[in-house]
Amino acid sequence: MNDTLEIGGRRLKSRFFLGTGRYPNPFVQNEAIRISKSEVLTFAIRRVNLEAPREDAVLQHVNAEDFVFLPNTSGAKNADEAVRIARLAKASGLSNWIKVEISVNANTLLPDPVETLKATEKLAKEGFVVLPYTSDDPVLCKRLEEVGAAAVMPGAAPIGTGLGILNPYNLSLIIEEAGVPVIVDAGIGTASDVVQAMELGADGILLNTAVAKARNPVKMAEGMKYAIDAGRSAYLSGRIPKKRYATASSETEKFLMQR
Amino acid sequence: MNDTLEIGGRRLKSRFFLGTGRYPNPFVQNEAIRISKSEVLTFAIRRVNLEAPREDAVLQHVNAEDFVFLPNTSGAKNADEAVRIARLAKASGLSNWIKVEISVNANTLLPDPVETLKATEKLAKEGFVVLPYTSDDPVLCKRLEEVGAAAVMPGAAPIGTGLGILNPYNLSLIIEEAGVPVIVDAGIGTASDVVQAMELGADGILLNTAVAKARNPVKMAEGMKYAIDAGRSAYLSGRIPKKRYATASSETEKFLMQR
Amino acid sequence: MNDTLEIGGRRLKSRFFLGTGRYPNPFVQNEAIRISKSEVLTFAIRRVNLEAPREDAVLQHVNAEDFVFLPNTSGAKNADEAVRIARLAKASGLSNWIKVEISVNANTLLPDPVETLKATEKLAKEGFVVLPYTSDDPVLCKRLEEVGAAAVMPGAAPIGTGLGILNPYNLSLIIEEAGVPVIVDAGIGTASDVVQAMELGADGILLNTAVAKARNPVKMAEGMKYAIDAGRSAYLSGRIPKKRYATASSETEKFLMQR
Amino acid sequence: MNDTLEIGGRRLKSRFFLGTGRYPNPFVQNEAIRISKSEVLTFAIRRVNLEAPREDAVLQHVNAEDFVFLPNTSGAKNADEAVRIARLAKASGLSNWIKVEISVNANTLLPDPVETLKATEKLAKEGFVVLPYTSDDPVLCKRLEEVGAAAVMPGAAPIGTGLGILNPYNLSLIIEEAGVPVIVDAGIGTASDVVQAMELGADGILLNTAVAKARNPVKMAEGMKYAIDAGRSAYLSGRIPKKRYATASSETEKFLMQR
Amino acid sequence: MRLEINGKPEETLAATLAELVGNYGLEKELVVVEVNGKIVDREKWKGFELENGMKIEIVHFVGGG
Amino acid sequence: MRLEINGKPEETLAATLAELVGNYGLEKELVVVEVNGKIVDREKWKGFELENGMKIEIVHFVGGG
Amino acid sequence: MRLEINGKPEETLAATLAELVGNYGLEKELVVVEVNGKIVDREKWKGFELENGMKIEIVHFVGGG
Amino acid sequence: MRLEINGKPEETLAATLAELVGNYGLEKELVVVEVNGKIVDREKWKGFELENGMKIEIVHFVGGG
Repeated sequence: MNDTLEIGGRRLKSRFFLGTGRYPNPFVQNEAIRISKSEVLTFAIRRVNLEAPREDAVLQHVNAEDFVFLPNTSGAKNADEAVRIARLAKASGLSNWIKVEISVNANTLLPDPVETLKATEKLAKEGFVVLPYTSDDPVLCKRLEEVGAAAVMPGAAPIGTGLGILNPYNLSLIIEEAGVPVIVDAGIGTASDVVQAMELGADGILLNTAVAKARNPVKMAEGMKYAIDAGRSAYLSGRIPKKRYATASSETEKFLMQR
Repeated sequence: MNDTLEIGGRRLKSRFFLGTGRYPNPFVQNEAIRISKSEVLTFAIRRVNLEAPREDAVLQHVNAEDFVFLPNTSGAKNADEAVRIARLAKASGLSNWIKVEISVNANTLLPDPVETLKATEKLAKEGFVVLPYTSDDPVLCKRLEEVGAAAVMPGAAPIGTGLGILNPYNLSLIIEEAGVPVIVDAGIGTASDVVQAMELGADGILLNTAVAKARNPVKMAEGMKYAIDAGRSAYLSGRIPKKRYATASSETEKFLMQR
Repeated sequence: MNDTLEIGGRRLKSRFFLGTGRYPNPFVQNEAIRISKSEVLTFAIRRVNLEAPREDAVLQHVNAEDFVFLPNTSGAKNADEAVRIARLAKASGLSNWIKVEISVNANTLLPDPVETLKATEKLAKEGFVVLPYTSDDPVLCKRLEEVGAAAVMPGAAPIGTGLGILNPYNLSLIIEEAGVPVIVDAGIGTASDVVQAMELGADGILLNTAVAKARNPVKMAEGMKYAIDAGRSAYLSGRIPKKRYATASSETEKFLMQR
Repeated sequence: MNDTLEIGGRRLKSRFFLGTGRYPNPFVQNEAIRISKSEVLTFAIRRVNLEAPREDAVLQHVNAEDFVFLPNTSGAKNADEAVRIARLAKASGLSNWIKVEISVNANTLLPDPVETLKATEKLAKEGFVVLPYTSDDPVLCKRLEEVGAAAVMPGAAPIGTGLGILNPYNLSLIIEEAGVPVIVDAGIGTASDVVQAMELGADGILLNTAVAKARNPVKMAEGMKYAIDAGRSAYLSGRIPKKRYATASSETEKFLMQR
Repeated sequence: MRLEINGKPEETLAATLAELVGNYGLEKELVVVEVNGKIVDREKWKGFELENGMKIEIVHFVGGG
Repeated sequence: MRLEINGKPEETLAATLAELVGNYGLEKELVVVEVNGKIVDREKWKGFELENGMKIEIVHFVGGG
Repeated sequence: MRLEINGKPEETLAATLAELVGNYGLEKELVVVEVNGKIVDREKWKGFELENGMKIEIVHFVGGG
Repeated sequence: MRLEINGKPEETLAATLAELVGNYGLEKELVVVEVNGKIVDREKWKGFELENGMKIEIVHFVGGG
C-alpha cells in the first residue's frame, strides 16, 4: 500500500525519524540507520573543535543523498539563539528543515513554550520547514500549527528518560485537532512506547537514545522499525473495542456436553 | 538469527499462535493466517451438525501439513470433560497437542484453577503435549509446569475483552520462574499489548478475536506479526533504563553560545 | 500539628478549595461547603439577568466572613478579557484574589499558555493575588511563578472530565521545582485522584464537578475532605519503597515446622 | 451513619484490619493501633523462645477485650500445616477466627491456590471463621466462598512490596461476584492504594508493612484510616462518570463578552 | 434615553447610575457596574449622570469552579 | 433401530458404524466417533455393529481460539 | 528425662506438663502446648505425665500481618 | 592579527576568510562560517578580508537527536 507521510512537500515512506547522537561508534550508527529504513535524520550544530578540526563531523559517515536532514537548535536558550542556529544550518545548503529545540532547564531539557512559539513563527516566515519540539500541551500545539509549523513534535517524556508516553490522553487530543503531521519526539524507551503512539494515530516517531544506548543498538533499531509498522497497521485496522465481559472465540453451539 | 521456540519437541520459527474462530469468512481467515506466518493454529471440537454434516468443518480451508494443530477443550466445565474432548481431538490423528480450557463462569470464561491442574496432570501422563490456559497466578503456573505442562498460557485478560495485559507484574513473575515456555493467551486487544508481553519476555502469543473481529482482520494479522517481531527484538536488545531526569541526545559541548 | 498553607499572606488550615457551580440546589451546596471545611471558594463573574435581577446571586447563600473568595475569569478568551473580569471582581470589594482562566477551545476548555502568562503578569503587577489555572507544563508553571503568581494551579485533566491525574510525572516535576504553592485544579473525578495528588506533594486541591455532580454531593464532599487528609498524612509519613519481591510481615523465625 | 461490616456474625465499625508485625517498638505499635481505630488485629503463631520465654509475646502490649484477633497460619507450606497452626491458635481461647496463609515461594510469599482451598474447607467445617489470603483469581475466590470462607482476602500485591493494586479489574470482578465480604490483603503501599480498593467496593483493607515500616508509622496509620473513610465515602457517593471532553463548572451563560 | 445594558439596547428614564441600578432593585445587591469599559465605584453612582448610547455592564458573582 | 446421536434421538437402518457415518456422507470427512463414551477408531467402523439405544457422538474440528 | 521441645532435644526433671511449663515461667502466659501433635488443654497440664521422647511444642502469639 | 574564533582569542596571519579556513584544513569540509554574527557564504570567503577583533564562528553538523 502507499501509506505515505508528507511534510514540507516531501513524501516519506518511513515514519521513523532517527537521531544521530550517542552511538557507541560510527559503524554501529550506520548499521542502525540502515536497518531502521529511516529517511529523516536529525543532527546538531556545534563549533568545530579547532584542535582537531576534522573530527566528529558526523556527515562523513552518512550518504547525504539518501536522507532528509533535520538539524536541531539544541543549545538555544531562547528564540533568537534558535533562529541563529537555524540559519547556520540552512547555510550549509544541506537542508531547509529545522527542529526547533529551546530549553532552559538542564534537569528536564523540556521545551520553553513561549520561546518555541516565537522561533517557530519567525523561521516559518523565513521559509524554513519547521518542526518544533514541544510539550504535549494541546493548545500550544495548535498555536504552533497556526504560526506555520510544518509538523508538531510533542514529547512523550523528557529527552533520554525512556519513560514512554506519559500522557496518552493529551497526545490523542493533539492528534485529533492537528491539521499538520504529529511526530512524537523524545522520551521513548522501547518498542511498545512506539506502538502505543502510532496506535493513537501519531504520524511518526523521532527517537535517538532508545536505539543508540540500547545494549544492542542495531537490533533495537530493527525492533523500532517493526514497532512503527505494527502500530501503524493496528491503527489502520480498527482494533476491537475493550469490553468488561468475555466473549467466546470458539464456537458457542454444538457443545459435546449439551443436552 | 535462529531465535526459535521449542514446545513438545517441535521447533517453531513463529511465536504467533493464531485462533480460527469468528472470522467474517474463510477467505479472510486464510489470508490472515497466511500473512500472520503463524505455525500453530487453535481449533475447537464440536458435534457435527447432522442437518448439514459438511458445513463449517474449518479444516477444509487450511492445508494440514503446514501447521501444528492445537485443539482446545472449550465447553468443558471440569477435568473429566476436558480429558474426554482431548481424547477425541487426538483420535483425529491430526495432533497430540491440546489446549486445556476449563471454565464455569459464562461472564468471564476465566479458567478454573483446580480443574485445569487436574486435567493437565492427567493428559500429560497420557502423553499429550499440554498447553493449559490459566489465570496469571504465578503459583498455579508453576504447579502446572510441575504436573507436566509443555507450556503455560496465562491469560492477559478474559477472552474477547481486548483489555490487554491486566497484570504485567504477575506475567513477569511467571516468566521469571518458568521452566517451560510462557505463551500469553486471551484478552489481547491490539498490537501494543503483544509488544508489551513480548518485552516482558513472553515466549509467544496466542490470540484470536483481536484479529478476527478487527475492522480489517488481514491487516491486523500483519500488524500483530510485526508486533511479535518488535517486542521480541526489543526484549533481546536490552532497552535503556527509565530515568527521572533528562540526558541530552545531542552533543553537550562546543555550543555556539558558550563563553 | 499546625501544618498550614500560606498563599498571598493568608494562612489556611484547609487544603481543599471548592467550586460553587452545578450543585442540585443551594441547600446541598451549603451542606457540601460546610462538611468540606473548605476556606477558599471559587466563583464566576457574569452579567446580572435583568429580567430577574435578584436570581442566582450565589453569595446570598454563603456567609462572606468565613471564606476567602477566589473569583475566576471564566469566559475570557485572552489576557485583556481576563484582566477586565479580574478588575470587576476586585471592585466588589470582596477579594483581591483571582483565578486566571483563559480558554479558547470549547471541547477541552484547556488554558491558553501565552495569554495566561500575560494576564498573570499584568494582574500580579496590579496587586492581585493571582492563581492561574494552567496546563501541567513544568516550564510554563515556572514562568508563571517568575511573573508573580501566588500559586500555580496545573490541571489534572480537562474541566469536568473526571479523568484524574493524567500525568503524575509532570505534576511531581512542577512540585519539585515550585517556589510557590501548587494547587491541583480541574479534572478530579474521585477521592483517589485527590490522594494521589497530595501524595505527590501538592499543596492543595481545587475541585467542583466531582462533588457537585456526584450522586450524593454532600457525602462526596466529606470523602474529598478525608482524601485531602489521607494524602497529606501519607505524604508527610514517608511511604515504604516499592519492591519487586516480598518481605514477610510476620516473624520469620521460630516457625512451628522448623527442624 | 451505621455503615457497618459483618463477618462471622461479628459487626465491625472499622473496615481497617491492622497487622502487628515489624513496628519499631511496642509503643509506636500501640499508638498506631489506637489512632487507626482498627477492631481487627492480625498475629502469627510461633514457638516460644525457651532461652527467653517471656519475650515478644505481642499480646502483653494490647488490651484483648477491645479487639477481634485474627491469627494467621504464616509458616504453613500446605493445608495440613495450616490446619495444625489454626487449631493451636484457637486453643488459646482468644479467637476462632483464622487467616489462612499458605505459601511455598520465599521470593513472592504468594498463596498456594490448591492448599489454601483445602485448608479453608477443612477449617470452615471445624467451625472456624476463615479468612483466606488468596490470589486475585476470581474463580478461586468464588470457590473459597463456596467451601465456607467467611470473607475472601485477595492480595493487592505480594506481601511487603508496597506495589498497590496490581489488577483493579480482577479485584472489581471478585467484588462483583462475591457473596461474602472482600478484604484486600497485602501489597498496599500508601493511602491512595487503600482509597482505590475501597472505591472499587472492597469491604475492608488488611495491611501491616505500609504502616509499620513507614518513616512515621503513627501518622501513616492515621492517613490509612482517613483513606478508608475517603474511599468508602466516594464509593457510596456515586462518582461522576469519566468523559473525554470538558464540561464547564462555571455558568455558561451571561458572559461579559457575549454579543 | 437609550443605553446598551449587558449587551442589550434598553430605554430608561433614569438620569443617574444610582437610579438605573435602583430601577432593577439592585442598589443593595453585591453588583459591580462598568460604564464604557470603566468601573464606576458604588459611591460615585449617585453623581454619575447617564448619557445616551452609554455601554453599561452590571455584573455579579455566580456559581463557578 | 433407535440411537442417540449427538444428543438427539434418531431412527436408523444402518447396521454398522460405517454405514451410519456413510449415511451422513461423512466417511471421507475428518470426524471422530464415540460410542457410549468410548472412541471407536476409523478402521473399526466397518466391523462395529450398532445396537438399539447406543449413545453416539460424531464430532469434528471447528473454528476456535 | 529426654524430650524434644520446640524442635530441640532437652533434658528435664519435670514429671508433668504443668511442671515443665512452670520451669519456663510460662504458667501464667498465654501459651498453647502440643504433645506429639495433639493439643493438651491448660486444665489437663497438671495431670499430664511426661514420657521419654515426647515431642512437645510450646507456642504463643507474636507480631504478624 | 587577533581574532575571536569559536569563542577563543586566536592569532592569525591569514588575510582572508578562505585562508583562515584553509589553515584549519576545512576548505573542503561541510562547515559554515559566521563573522560578527553574519553568515558569510562559501563563495565569498576568498574576497572576505579579515580585520582585527573580528568574532568568527566556524560550525558543522554533529550527532544529535
